Amino acid sequence: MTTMNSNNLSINIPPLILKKEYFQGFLEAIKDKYELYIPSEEDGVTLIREYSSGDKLSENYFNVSLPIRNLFFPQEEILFKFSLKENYNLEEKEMLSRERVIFGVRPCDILSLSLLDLVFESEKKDSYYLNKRDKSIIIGLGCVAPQESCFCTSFGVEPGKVIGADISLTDLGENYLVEILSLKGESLVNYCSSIFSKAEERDFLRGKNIQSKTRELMPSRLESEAKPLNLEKYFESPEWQKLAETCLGCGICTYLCPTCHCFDISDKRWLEEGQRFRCWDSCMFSDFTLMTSGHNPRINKKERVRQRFMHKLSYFYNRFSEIACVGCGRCLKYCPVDIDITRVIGVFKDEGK
Amino acid sequence: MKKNSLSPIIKELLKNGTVNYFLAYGKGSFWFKVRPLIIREPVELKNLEWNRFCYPNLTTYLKDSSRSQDKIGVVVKGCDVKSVVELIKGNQIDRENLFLLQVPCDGTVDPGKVENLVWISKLKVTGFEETGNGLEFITKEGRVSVNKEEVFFSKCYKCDFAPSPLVDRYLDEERLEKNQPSIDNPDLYEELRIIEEMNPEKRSIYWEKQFSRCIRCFACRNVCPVCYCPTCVFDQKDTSWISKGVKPEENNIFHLTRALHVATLCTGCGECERVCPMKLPLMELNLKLIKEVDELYHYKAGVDLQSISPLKEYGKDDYDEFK
Amino acid sequence: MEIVAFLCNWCSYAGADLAGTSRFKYPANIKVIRVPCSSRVNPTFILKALANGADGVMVSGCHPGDCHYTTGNYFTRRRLLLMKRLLEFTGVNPDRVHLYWISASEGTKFAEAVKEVVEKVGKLEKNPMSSIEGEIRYEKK
Amino acid sequence: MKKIGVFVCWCGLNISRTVDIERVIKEVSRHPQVVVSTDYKYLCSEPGQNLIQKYVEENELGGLVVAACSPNMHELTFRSVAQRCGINPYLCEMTNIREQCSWVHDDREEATHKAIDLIIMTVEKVLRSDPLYSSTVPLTKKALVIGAGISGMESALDIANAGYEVSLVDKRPYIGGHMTQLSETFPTLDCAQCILTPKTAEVARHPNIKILPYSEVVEIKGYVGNFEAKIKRKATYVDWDKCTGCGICVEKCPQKTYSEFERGLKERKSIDIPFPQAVPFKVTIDKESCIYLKKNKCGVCAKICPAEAVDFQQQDTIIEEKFGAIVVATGFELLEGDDLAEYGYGKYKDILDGMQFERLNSSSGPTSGKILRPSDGKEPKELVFIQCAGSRDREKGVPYCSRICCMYTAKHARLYKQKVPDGQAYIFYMDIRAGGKGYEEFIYRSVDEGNILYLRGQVSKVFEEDGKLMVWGMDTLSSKKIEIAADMVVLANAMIPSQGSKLLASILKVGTDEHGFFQEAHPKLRPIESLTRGVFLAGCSQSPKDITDTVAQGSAAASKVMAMFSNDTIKVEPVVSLVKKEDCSGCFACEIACPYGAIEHEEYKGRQVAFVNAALCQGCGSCTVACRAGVVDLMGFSNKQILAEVEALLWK
Amino acid sequence: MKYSYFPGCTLHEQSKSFNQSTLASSSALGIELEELKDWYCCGAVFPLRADDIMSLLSPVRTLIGAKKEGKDLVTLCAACYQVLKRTNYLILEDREKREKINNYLEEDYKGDVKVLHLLEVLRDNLGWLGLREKVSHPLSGLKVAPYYGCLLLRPAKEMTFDHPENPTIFEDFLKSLGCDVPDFPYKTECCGAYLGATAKDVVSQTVYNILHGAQKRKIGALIVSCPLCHYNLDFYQGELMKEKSELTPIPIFYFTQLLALALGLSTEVCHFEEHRIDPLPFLGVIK
Repeated sequence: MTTMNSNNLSINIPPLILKKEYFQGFLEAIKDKYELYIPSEEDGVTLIREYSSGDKLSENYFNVSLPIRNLFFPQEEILFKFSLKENYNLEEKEMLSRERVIFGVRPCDILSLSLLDLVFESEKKDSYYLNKRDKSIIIGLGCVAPQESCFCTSFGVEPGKVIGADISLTDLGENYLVEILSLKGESLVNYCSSIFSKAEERDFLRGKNIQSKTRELMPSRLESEAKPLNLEKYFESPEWQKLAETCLGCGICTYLCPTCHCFDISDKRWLEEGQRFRCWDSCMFSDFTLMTSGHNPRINKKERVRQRFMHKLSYFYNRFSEIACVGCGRCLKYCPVDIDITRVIGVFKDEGK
Repeated sequence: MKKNSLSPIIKELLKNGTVNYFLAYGKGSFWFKVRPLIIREPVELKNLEWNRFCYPNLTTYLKDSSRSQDKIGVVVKGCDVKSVVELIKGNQIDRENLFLLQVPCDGTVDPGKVENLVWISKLKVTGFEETGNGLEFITKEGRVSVNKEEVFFSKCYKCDFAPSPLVDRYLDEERLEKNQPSIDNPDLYEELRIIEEMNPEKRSIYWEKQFSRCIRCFACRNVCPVCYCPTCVFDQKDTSWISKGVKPEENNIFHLTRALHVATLCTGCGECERVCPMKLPLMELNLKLIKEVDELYHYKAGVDLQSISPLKEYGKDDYDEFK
Repeated sequence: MEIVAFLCNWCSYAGADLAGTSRFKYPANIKVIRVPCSSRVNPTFILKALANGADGVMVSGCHPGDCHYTTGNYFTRRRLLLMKRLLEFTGVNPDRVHLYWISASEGTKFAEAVKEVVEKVGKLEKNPMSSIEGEIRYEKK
Repeated sequence: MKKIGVFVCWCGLNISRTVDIERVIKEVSRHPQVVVSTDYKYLCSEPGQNLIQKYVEENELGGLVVAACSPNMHELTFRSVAQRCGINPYLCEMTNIREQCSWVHDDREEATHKAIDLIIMTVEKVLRSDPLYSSTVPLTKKALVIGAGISGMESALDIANAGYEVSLVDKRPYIGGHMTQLSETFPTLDCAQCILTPKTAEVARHPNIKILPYSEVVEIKGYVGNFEAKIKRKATYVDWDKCTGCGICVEKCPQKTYSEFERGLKERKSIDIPFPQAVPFKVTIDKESCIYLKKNKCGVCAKICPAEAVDFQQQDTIIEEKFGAIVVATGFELLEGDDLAEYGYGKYKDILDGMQFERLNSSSGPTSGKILRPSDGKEPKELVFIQCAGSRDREKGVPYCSRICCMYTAKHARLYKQKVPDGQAYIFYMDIRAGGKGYEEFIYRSVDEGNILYLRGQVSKVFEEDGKLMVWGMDTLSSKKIEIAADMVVLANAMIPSQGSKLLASILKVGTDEHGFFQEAHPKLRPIESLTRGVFLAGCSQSPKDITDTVAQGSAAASKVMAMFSNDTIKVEPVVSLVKKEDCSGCFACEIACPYGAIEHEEYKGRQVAFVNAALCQGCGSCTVACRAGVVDLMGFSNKQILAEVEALLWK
Repeated sequence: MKYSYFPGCTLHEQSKSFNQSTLASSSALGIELEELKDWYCCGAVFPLRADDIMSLLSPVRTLIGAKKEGKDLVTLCAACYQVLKRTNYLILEDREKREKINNYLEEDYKGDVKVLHLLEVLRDNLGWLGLREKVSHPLSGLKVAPYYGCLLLRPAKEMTFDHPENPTIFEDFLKSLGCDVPDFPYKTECCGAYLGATAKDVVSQTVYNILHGAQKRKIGALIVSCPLCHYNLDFYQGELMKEKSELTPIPIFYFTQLLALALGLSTEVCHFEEHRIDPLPFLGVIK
């Protein structure tokens, strides 16, 4: 898969060690040069928030409640301002100029970015998204404690091992093992090289060991690799009704999904000034497909639930040869009525393409 | 345990056509979750579940059921019955098409609290067992036992269960009186005090923070048994009650309006707060209004079918602080 | 400072007119929205106004018992009382929202009420979401 | 989107003095939907209206905003202009930049900004206005008159003479009201009975009038043009069709009881005809005192009645009828009780109220017209009249002036002097209010010829001492404390609404003022109408007045009814609530909030949903807030209109 | 029934009779009157000047004292009763004054003490029937009339004690003691009040009217609740006796004195020696 920073060519910095005692200093140092985001806890909710001096990295977090996609594809985003005065001029929204560092991204979420890249890069390039991607340095942090709800391994993710980020961190307990995965990563490390020390051979091995250990801790929600499913022929299956009848039609599964990317566009206008913005939308909402005529092709929960799974497991694959799921498990953990994507995959699993 | 005594009853009711289908709890994907189960065929009873984690309020599925002529059976806890009362008052259910089967409940467990006690993902909990006055979580590293009062939903401490004439059938009558956690005269509005005592500035900061987290997934609304409007104001396309853009200040329009809309209907089942993925303390809003309504108009929702919501009535010599 | 006023058509709006015909002066911050009865005022209108940056909201209806529609303002009284309690609870200063009973003959009372509201709201720090003042909104010529 | 035309009025200098109109029209023109933004000196003038018409035609405007005076002033004017231009009147809104802007602000800058804001708000509103069309409903050309006093009878006669049917209800067993109790009337001193009886007779025999004595209205449903009334006929225990009014039963009846008609100055029989000229001339049994009805003994009347009219089994009956209009003429009562304690009213026999004194004077009264003390039957030589007994009293009693006391007290004194020439009459008064044709003259004649002693001041206390009534008072002109040992005292008790009018008001869903008098729609311009369409007010039910005004108002009310009946249908305002039934949850919160019972149920897709009866709806909008989902909305003040106004004002 | 009790200066000095007969009879009725620990002069007259804050401080202090003891406050002296009750009313109704006053005080007072007259306690808590039952020596045959004076009743809005023009509480009281109670129109007339100090002739006139009115109605005695009324009617009666031969002595009682007698308590508590017009001949009827 292609990612913005897949230029892994010739990185000649060996693995490093970041002592946890220096960790805060490390964050401070980054903050001086970059916009910095870290997972922090507030009112019992762990989210990636902009770092301000003294903020602590959320302890014992397994992953952030909201996927990081909203750093690249925010829930509400102004696209441009316009004016209806004689010369109808558009005022482009200015792009990020300053680089930013996003710390502590889990492997599953990193994978989700590569899926979003497919959407926002292919055919029409989405400058808003790409600009943010381009300006972001991602520091991945391997999992040590997978959740009940995790099943990323089914999508080829090594929960302990960071792939596709710019820098990989592995928690060795008293310190982190730091591996540089891209030039961007390299530049960041060079910027504050003094904080790191060289990793000994045994640190490195221990790191590798922990990375692979994590896999063993994984629950086996899906015994094997998730295969793309040929659901089309099951379009009329009664299973959908069964699945949907307890669905509340809320947006949790879609808004918490790292790979969902549907949005709506609308305008605000005052006198002759105005602006156009886009914001997340959810296929689980009844008005998602409501047309001006009043017609609504997906009038019932059944159609909506079916659409969501079909899209993730089938339609998306047809377009990008990828399943639009990374096994982060948010949807099944947070679904108020326990609608479980792994169950769906289970139901239709024999229908491989 | 109880689920065994539950299924024959449901089976019977399905067989003799008392109900067309039954709303109950089924095995969930996790040990700390149950899944709402709609039983049409006796075979589906195999998934039937009844345990400490049957916190969901199934009556939310009764919203608008008056449109269908189905006869519906529901497994209810004491607190769920209150929602039924409000749904009947709101003409959302035909009493005749309803069969309430009440299961004795002396408290449900809040997985969130469990999570805080034993950091689940660390010592992989595989399941749990009831012990005398507590729960034991079975983990790879051994058993962790907790006192159940520590992990109950706060609403359970305040449980004011009283047998209701609406209930058609009680599962083991004699356990009725044991139907409450052993906490006498609990402080109903405990949670409020902390906030009420803050100074206004702190309070507004507190709420700004909370509201700013809202992602407008509308789970709080959709799960609420008394949010039974076919089309919510906030789903109306032609009227701009709130803009689609997610701004904190507009979030607070949504949440405050919602609190006012369920005022005098909210029975405090706590589902809105339970399902919120961003952990907004929504019950604090509802509870505040429950308190005010109680103090100003001496009214509590869900108690009986007769009394009328004070917002639908008026009093000529109401308390009046306005000039 | 922007203050939105919802006036019931029969008492308070007429009262405001009377204030006008009697030339009682009051601050210009108040912008009136005419409604048939105070019971037409949906609490969400008020939330909307505050969220969109109104520094204060004033609602006024007939005196309880004198409602043109006999009972409307009794409902208003309950609805707005609960709402004020809720607002206060969420840290909104209760002085941002005011409910008055002003009859068609109380022009003076209306003028006084407006002054009072403006004064009270003036004491609060500006509504964080408050809009830009008029002079900036309309470029001077 | 509609094209909007904004028209700003100078109102001469009234607006232009403080509002920079040129600036306003420039700013407003920035609104993309505003295609016309212009001004004129007097828009309400003929040329002003033509100007609007011209612009509408040239620019095919879809909506109008007229920034001028208060809509209460000219909304109608400009909406009819809109109509003339072929624009639905409800797509024309006014912005009030006079009463609520230029007249109340001094700072030109501020006033101008405000004007701009207000206009933009209105523009945004009109952009979301829908054309509304007033509908019509059929009406029942039959009137219900409640209260058969002089005003009620007058209304009934006028309406009946115009050829419409009238039902005339009175709670008493006879018609004529208080006037039947009066002796002579001021200022002409002609005999009340003589001028009244022809009327009562005419009413009784009028083919279009159905009189319902001894009856009460217990329920009113429906709305203007189509009221559905339930009227209770109280049991008289006598079959009036048989009763000939021979009066034998009255003679024979052994049970005496309090006589309301004589105000306790004389007892009456349990079965009785209140007075000789009573219409209808039938007997009624008072069930409170009748021995048979209480103890099941006696029953003499039944035995001796030649017509066998007495029927103890008789029950109250309910008549249900439809009416198009209602006239309320429920009259007045006199203030009694503790509020008059200092006058010893009700404590000493020889202290009478005005109405009792009328009975004393009446030739058919208890003393057949002689002035005698109830206590010992002696002729009072010293007689003190006290005006404003309870009236114009801010502490207790009532704060208002009862309007007729000055006149009838003077009349009383005159009558007294005629009958007891050697007697002395004193009148304590606060002021003399004799506003009326020939009234002032009447007073002066009383003072001059009648040598009646007028004392300006109030009485502090009346009490019995040595067989006399000691009246302590003050003469504020000579500022002397006055002590009169009187033989009789007559109070001019305050007039209050007749008992039960509060209840009736709630049945009719019309308002009452703080004193319980029925509330007129506008104190000056609509004194005859109540705030509920189709319900009109006459006589003392609305405020204290004398016979002249009462009769006048009775006729006025009648003419309103006739005006209504002259059409075959009634126009219904389109500013009413509307239900989006597909979104209605059927919780019917709206139903309870509606003060007019306008919310009805209808079946929609297998469930009950709300439906607004446009004829009943008065457009208050209370239901729109009761409805959480905003499914009930008020036309002309819709949610989206109001929200748009709010947003317009606060746009960042 | 426990109450705080504010006797006021007169009851401590001049009118022991009032004080002791009260204490004795109320304890006999099971009404516990606990004298306030620290009480101040009530101020004697309720200040009518708008800006007079100072004279209100001492009654308010007393009320604060009562507040601390947390019981309703009972008084007898019509003057004390009026001042305390009106002060309370003012504090309750007049926000501005309240703040002003509180500025001068150590602690804030919100007007939440209930000020009662013993008669109200008898009426509302014991009830006339209750009283009647407790009467062991009914005063039947005694023709006694009440004399209310002005302080108890006016201004009615603030005092809410009884109907200002047509009060009956004293009559009910007397009836339950067994007296026969004739109509007495002079019962609310002015006794002359403080004019006794400056214009004796006025007082003797008013007092004469009252007594003469009573005599005409064959009234044997009057009861009062106001030491000043008592003084005027009793002392000036003595004076009047000297020149007005037509007057027959009409003893003036504090209502609690008759109460004490009716309850069969010893006459000591009544301190008849304080009276100028000797009540014994009148009482002889029952002795």
